[in-house]
Amino acid sequence: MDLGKGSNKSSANSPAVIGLIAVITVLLGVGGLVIAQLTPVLFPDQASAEANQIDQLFKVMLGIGGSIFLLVQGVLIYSIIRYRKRQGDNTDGPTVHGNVTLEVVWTAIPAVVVLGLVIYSYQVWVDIQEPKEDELVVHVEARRFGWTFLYEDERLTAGNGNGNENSNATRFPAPDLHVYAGQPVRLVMETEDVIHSFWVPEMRIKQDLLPGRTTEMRITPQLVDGRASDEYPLRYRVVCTELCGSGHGAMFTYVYLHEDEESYMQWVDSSVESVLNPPEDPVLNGMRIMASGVYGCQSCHALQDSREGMTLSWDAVTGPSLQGIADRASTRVSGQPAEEYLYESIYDPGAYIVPGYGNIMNQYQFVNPDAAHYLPKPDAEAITAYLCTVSDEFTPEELAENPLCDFDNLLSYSEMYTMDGMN
Amino acid sequence: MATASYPMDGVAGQVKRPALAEYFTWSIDHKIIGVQYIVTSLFFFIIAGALAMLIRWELMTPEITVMADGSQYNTLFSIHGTMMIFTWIVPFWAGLGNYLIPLMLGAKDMAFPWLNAFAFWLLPPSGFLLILGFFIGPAEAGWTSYPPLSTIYSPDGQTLWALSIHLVGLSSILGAINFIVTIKNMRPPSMGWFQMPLFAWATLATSIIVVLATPFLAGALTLLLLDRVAGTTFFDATSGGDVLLWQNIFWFYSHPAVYIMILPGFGVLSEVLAIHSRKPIFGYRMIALSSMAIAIVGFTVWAHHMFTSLQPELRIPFMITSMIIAVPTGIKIFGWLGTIWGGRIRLNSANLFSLGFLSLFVIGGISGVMLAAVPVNIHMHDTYFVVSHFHFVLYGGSVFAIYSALYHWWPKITGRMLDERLGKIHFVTTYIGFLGTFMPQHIVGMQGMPRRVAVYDPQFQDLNVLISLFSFLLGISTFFLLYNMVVSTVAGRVAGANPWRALTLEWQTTSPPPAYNFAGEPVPFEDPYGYGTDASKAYLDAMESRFGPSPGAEEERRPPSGALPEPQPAGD
Amino acid sequence: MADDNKKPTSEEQENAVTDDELKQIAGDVSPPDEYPEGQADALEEALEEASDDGELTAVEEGVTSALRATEEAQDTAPVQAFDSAVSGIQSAIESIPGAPEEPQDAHAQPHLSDTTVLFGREFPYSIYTMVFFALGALTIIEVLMAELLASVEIIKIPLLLSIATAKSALVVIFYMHLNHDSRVFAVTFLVPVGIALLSVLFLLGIPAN
Amino acid sequence: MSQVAVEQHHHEMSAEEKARSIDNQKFAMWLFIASETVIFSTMIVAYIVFRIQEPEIVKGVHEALGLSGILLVTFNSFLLLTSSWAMVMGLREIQRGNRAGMIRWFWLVAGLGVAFLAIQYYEYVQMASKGITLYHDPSSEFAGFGMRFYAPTAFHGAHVFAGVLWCLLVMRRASKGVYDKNSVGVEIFGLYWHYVDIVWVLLFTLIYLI
Repeated sequence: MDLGKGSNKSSANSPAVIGLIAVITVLLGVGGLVIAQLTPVLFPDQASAEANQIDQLFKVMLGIGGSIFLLVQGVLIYSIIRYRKRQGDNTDGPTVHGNVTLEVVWTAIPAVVVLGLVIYSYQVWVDIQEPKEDELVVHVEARRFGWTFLYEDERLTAGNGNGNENSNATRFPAPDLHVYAGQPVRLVMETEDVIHSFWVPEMRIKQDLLPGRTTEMRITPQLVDGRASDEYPLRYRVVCTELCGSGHGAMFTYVYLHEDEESYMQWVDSSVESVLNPPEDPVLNGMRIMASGVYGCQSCHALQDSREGMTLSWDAVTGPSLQGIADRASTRVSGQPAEEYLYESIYDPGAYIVPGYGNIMNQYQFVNPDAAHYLPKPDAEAITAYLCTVSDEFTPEELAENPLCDFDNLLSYSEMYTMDGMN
Repeated sequence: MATASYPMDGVAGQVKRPALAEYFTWSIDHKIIGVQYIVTSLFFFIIAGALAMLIRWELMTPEITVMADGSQYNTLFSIHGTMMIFTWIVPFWAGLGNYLIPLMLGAKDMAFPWLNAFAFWLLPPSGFLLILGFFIGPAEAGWTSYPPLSTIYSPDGQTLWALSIHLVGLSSILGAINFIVTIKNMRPPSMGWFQMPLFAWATLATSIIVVLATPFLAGALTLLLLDRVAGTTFFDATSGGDVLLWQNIFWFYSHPAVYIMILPGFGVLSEVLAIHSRKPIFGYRMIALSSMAIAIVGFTVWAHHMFTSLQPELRIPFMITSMIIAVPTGIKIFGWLGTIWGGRIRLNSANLFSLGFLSLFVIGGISGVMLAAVPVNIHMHDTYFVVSHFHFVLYGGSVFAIYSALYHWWPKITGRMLDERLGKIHFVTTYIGFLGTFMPQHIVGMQGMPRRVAVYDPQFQDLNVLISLFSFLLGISTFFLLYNMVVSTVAGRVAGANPWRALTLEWQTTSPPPAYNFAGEPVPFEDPYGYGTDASKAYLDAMESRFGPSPGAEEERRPPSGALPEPQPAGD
Repeated sequence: MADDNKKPTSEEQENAVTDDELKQIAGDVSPPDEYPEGQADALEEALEEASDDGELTAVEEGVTSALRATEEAQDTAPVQAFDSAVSGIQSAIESIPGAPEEPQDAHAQPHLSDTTVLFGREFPYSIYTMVFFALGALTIIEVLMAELLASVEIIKIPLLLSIATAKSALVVIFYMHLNHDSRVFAVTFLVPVGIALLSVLFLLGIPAN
Repeated sequence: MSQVAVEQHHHEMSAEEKARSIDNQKFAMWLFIASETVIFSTMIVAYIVFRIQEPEIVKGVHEALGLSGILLVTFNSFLLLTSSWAMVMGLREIQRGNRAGMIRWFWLVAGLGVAFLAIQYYEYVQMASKGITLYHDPSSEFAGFGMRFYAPTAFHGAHVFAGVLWCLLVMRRASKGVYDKNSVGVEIFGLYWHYVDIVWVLLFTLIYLI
């Protein structure tokens, strides 16, 4: 490339030589283009408007980089083949010390290229960063090793039965992120413990969550090329990309990309509905609370369960699996009945540590609503009631006949564990 | 004062090495210390390499299968990274510099021999502390050790980790002060700044960075240790601290540290390519000055490691500086291409690794520019794309340069040649293993696999299995080198003073050099790369008549008809 | 680990060059002060010589012509400007002196003048004592200012910072002898101060939240 | 034509240049000082950030110290400044060949260093009694000040301590006549001592006055 520049200035060169250099230049350019066109196929879906821009920028850089790559490798391979030392040739090469013009050329051309890339990147960055109109605000809370998303909804007011009296009262929780095509989203993110980083590869956007700070990022989801209408909502992984401890790799959840507002609102409505009108049955209510992700149980525990229109599909590995927990609960600590074991495990996770796992679960406060980890007592009771029915050995009908826990007993136990500030 | 018992007479054709026991003593001879550094760092390289193999074994499945849990996996890559950086690449360059700089400058020793030994002996304890961490609850916060994970959430091994890095840091600073003083003050009067070998330039630039950047790490580690053991909260956001303070101070050091690891490699390349292509280095002054430019600009780019945590409006300035630093690097690469163009390229192991460096480093450089662009970075940050990028510059770059340096200067250090056939096998397996390991990592990174995970999306398993298989080849390839080194030390072909017919001063004495390096005052050939001139031929011939022919070079000078017998394999 | 490769015969050792002969050979070989002209020709010649058939490939011809063109372009203004800029840096570095010729003696008890001459008048105390008085006075002024201006931070802080800087400068210049010693020391001292200042300013610029 | 303008690189050194030429040990000491500057800067910046973010706490500390506290520290600063002066006077003596004179001055240097440390210790005790602790104590009204105060000052104190030991070593060697012909060994200790003094000049102003 550089060499071509110089030769054009020289009138002394034969047309054939100029032609050759032109051919090489064009070959390099075309080679770069080919590399740029082929490689981005390796990117995942473009599920956000930002993805288009970022991929385009990447493609441009890859094209330029590809040309440089071909130039360097070309010269290298050519030299190795052509100038390799022949057997018996003990002469030295020509004593050529350098060339100022070439120095200028290969300082200036990269500088100009780099400058161009800076300007282009800057434009893309400004575009991505720019606040959009009518952004949907979603609050993100991260903890080791999971995510909870909180959505604003005006139907929710303080004291509407979701139990939380604090600022989250007007928000409903979800373990997954739901967005729909064309609706810009602003994520307002906080972490409870260490640094995490929010990344959806298909949306190309990443932002760290820093202790003591609130960070923000913007996504504009879009329809994905080549996806049929019935494939929606598309499901992508949200992964943590900042090392956060033993469960870092397992710290992921999903983002659901709805095709349109209607489908998204259906999900919102059903979520709000379940917050406003929780099931009477404590078992089902416990399941609803867990499914909402509000306490982050899904972050560490695995559990597959579906009943009465609700499903839990968790596959985290950092904490002990909850699959069939009711069968084991009564035998974990000798002398402790199942319901007490389960309840105590929520109240004081360190009381009994399942072998092979660390003592990393949050210490929940049952009374003080201002506590960092507040879990109202009724919720704890409901969760315990639900967990008492999570059995592999018995069918729901059998459990109805012979429950594994005594629910009345549970209420009396729960009286024993109401002191706040127990540590 | 203890010095090595070298022969002073420097009789040709003989290899007189210091006794083995000297290497285990407090010696203040720079050549002993150089070898001590090199062997110690190789030892840690093997350990850290074994950890890498374990990492790749674990990653063949998307679940945790080999390790007990995620913590154990985190420990693996934390110690792998820390060891590779602080007890392998950095001290290796210190060792090579130690061995070569006084020789290249015609000096009898480093400026401060005692300090030199002290700096080395800080290294084994620090490596020992790192390993000790395994037994008392290891460090698992990665080599970057971001708080609060590394403070309130980490076991006691993290304290040992910090102490260990503190020691290495001190060792580097003392070593670097020594290098700067030696290079500035101990050249022969006739060797001006711009007649120094380029390796000396590279070491100078590296040392300046070490002196000015490593203290940032020392300061940050002091605060981290206080946080861990004294109950302070410099980095604890819940108690008035600031997590970004660590990231900033850490990268004040650790970005320049990238150049600490690669600049000596650039120096090696400038030596090896010129000597083995039998041509002067193309554009000496630009290659020398670009090292200094990199050292300076390298101080202004640190925050590109924080593109996803830094305030958005602060990211742009660092994008600009990070991209600008590609320019001096480009100058070097084009200069090297100019050097080999039209030369007599000897495809021996030393040169193969340098040419391999050139071809791989370009890829690392290009992906580096991509990562410097903020929008691309926020997709690629902390993914396998980044893992691939820095292995391309640190393995494809630094380690290839280290290999090249070993093949090139081994005859000088031990007096015996490394076996060429094994060397070529080593090169081919390393090159293929490397490409197979790290090329596909770009792809998994782009597609969505974050780094530092033992549990990953099962869709990436196929590629990860492929990567792991190639990485095992890469692991095995190292043994060709180790075997070669052992066999050569015992029974390699005798090298002679100057098997490569090189012009720089370290070759104008016996191999290995005698105590105090030169019998009498060395006479430098003042154009260190003046190959192809009559004067250089006369100088080399004169040197040959002084030290006797270099039998190690037989292969190089074999006439076409095959009049000489095949070169004798090692051991004969 | 005995090695029994051929030892040089006495004849060979007699034939070995002496230092003087070597100095003569190595004598005038410093690298060229400029890139000599006609390097493209030299390269072409060498390439022809090296190739099997004595001919250049098309690629080589192209490169060689390009090199010729670059040699022609060396007189143009931008190239000249670049070259003189680089040469400027180069001579700046070259001007850094090497080691003292006899390091032991160079510093044998330098008799630095320590009389104080201010405005053409000689003072009865040595410069060191004068500086000490100045340091004491500045410290007293500092404390006084800190107390008097306690509430006027906008004046107090810059004022105190400049006094502290002045005190440090006095120590560095007179007590640490930067006024007599090499400028290299001054650079060695000021560069890290600059780096530290820059990093401090940067960290101050980051909003806390 | 292009000029790789390399000046005649092995010319005779002028007298001026000889005076400015560089001694190995002195150069190494300056490089060490360069490193120290950067280490101190990390601790000082931690303090400055705190001073900017929590001016009230710092003001509270100053009030708690009171005028007597500030005067004590000022006196302590004087001790270090005086020791610097003694240091340079001692260096002058040995350069003039007066070994005994140098040792007399250096007794002053070491003594002032010890006095500085003693007063600093007394001050630490006072601080601790007011609830300014190294560890983070959320209940203290000065929460957060302690660690940012003790870290740089104690690090500096450690340097003074090392300096006192070095000073004693230099005196011992001087009494054996080591520096009679070449005083560089004394000079590099001087560089260290003055540098430690400079750091204190900055810390004093930043922490106690601003």
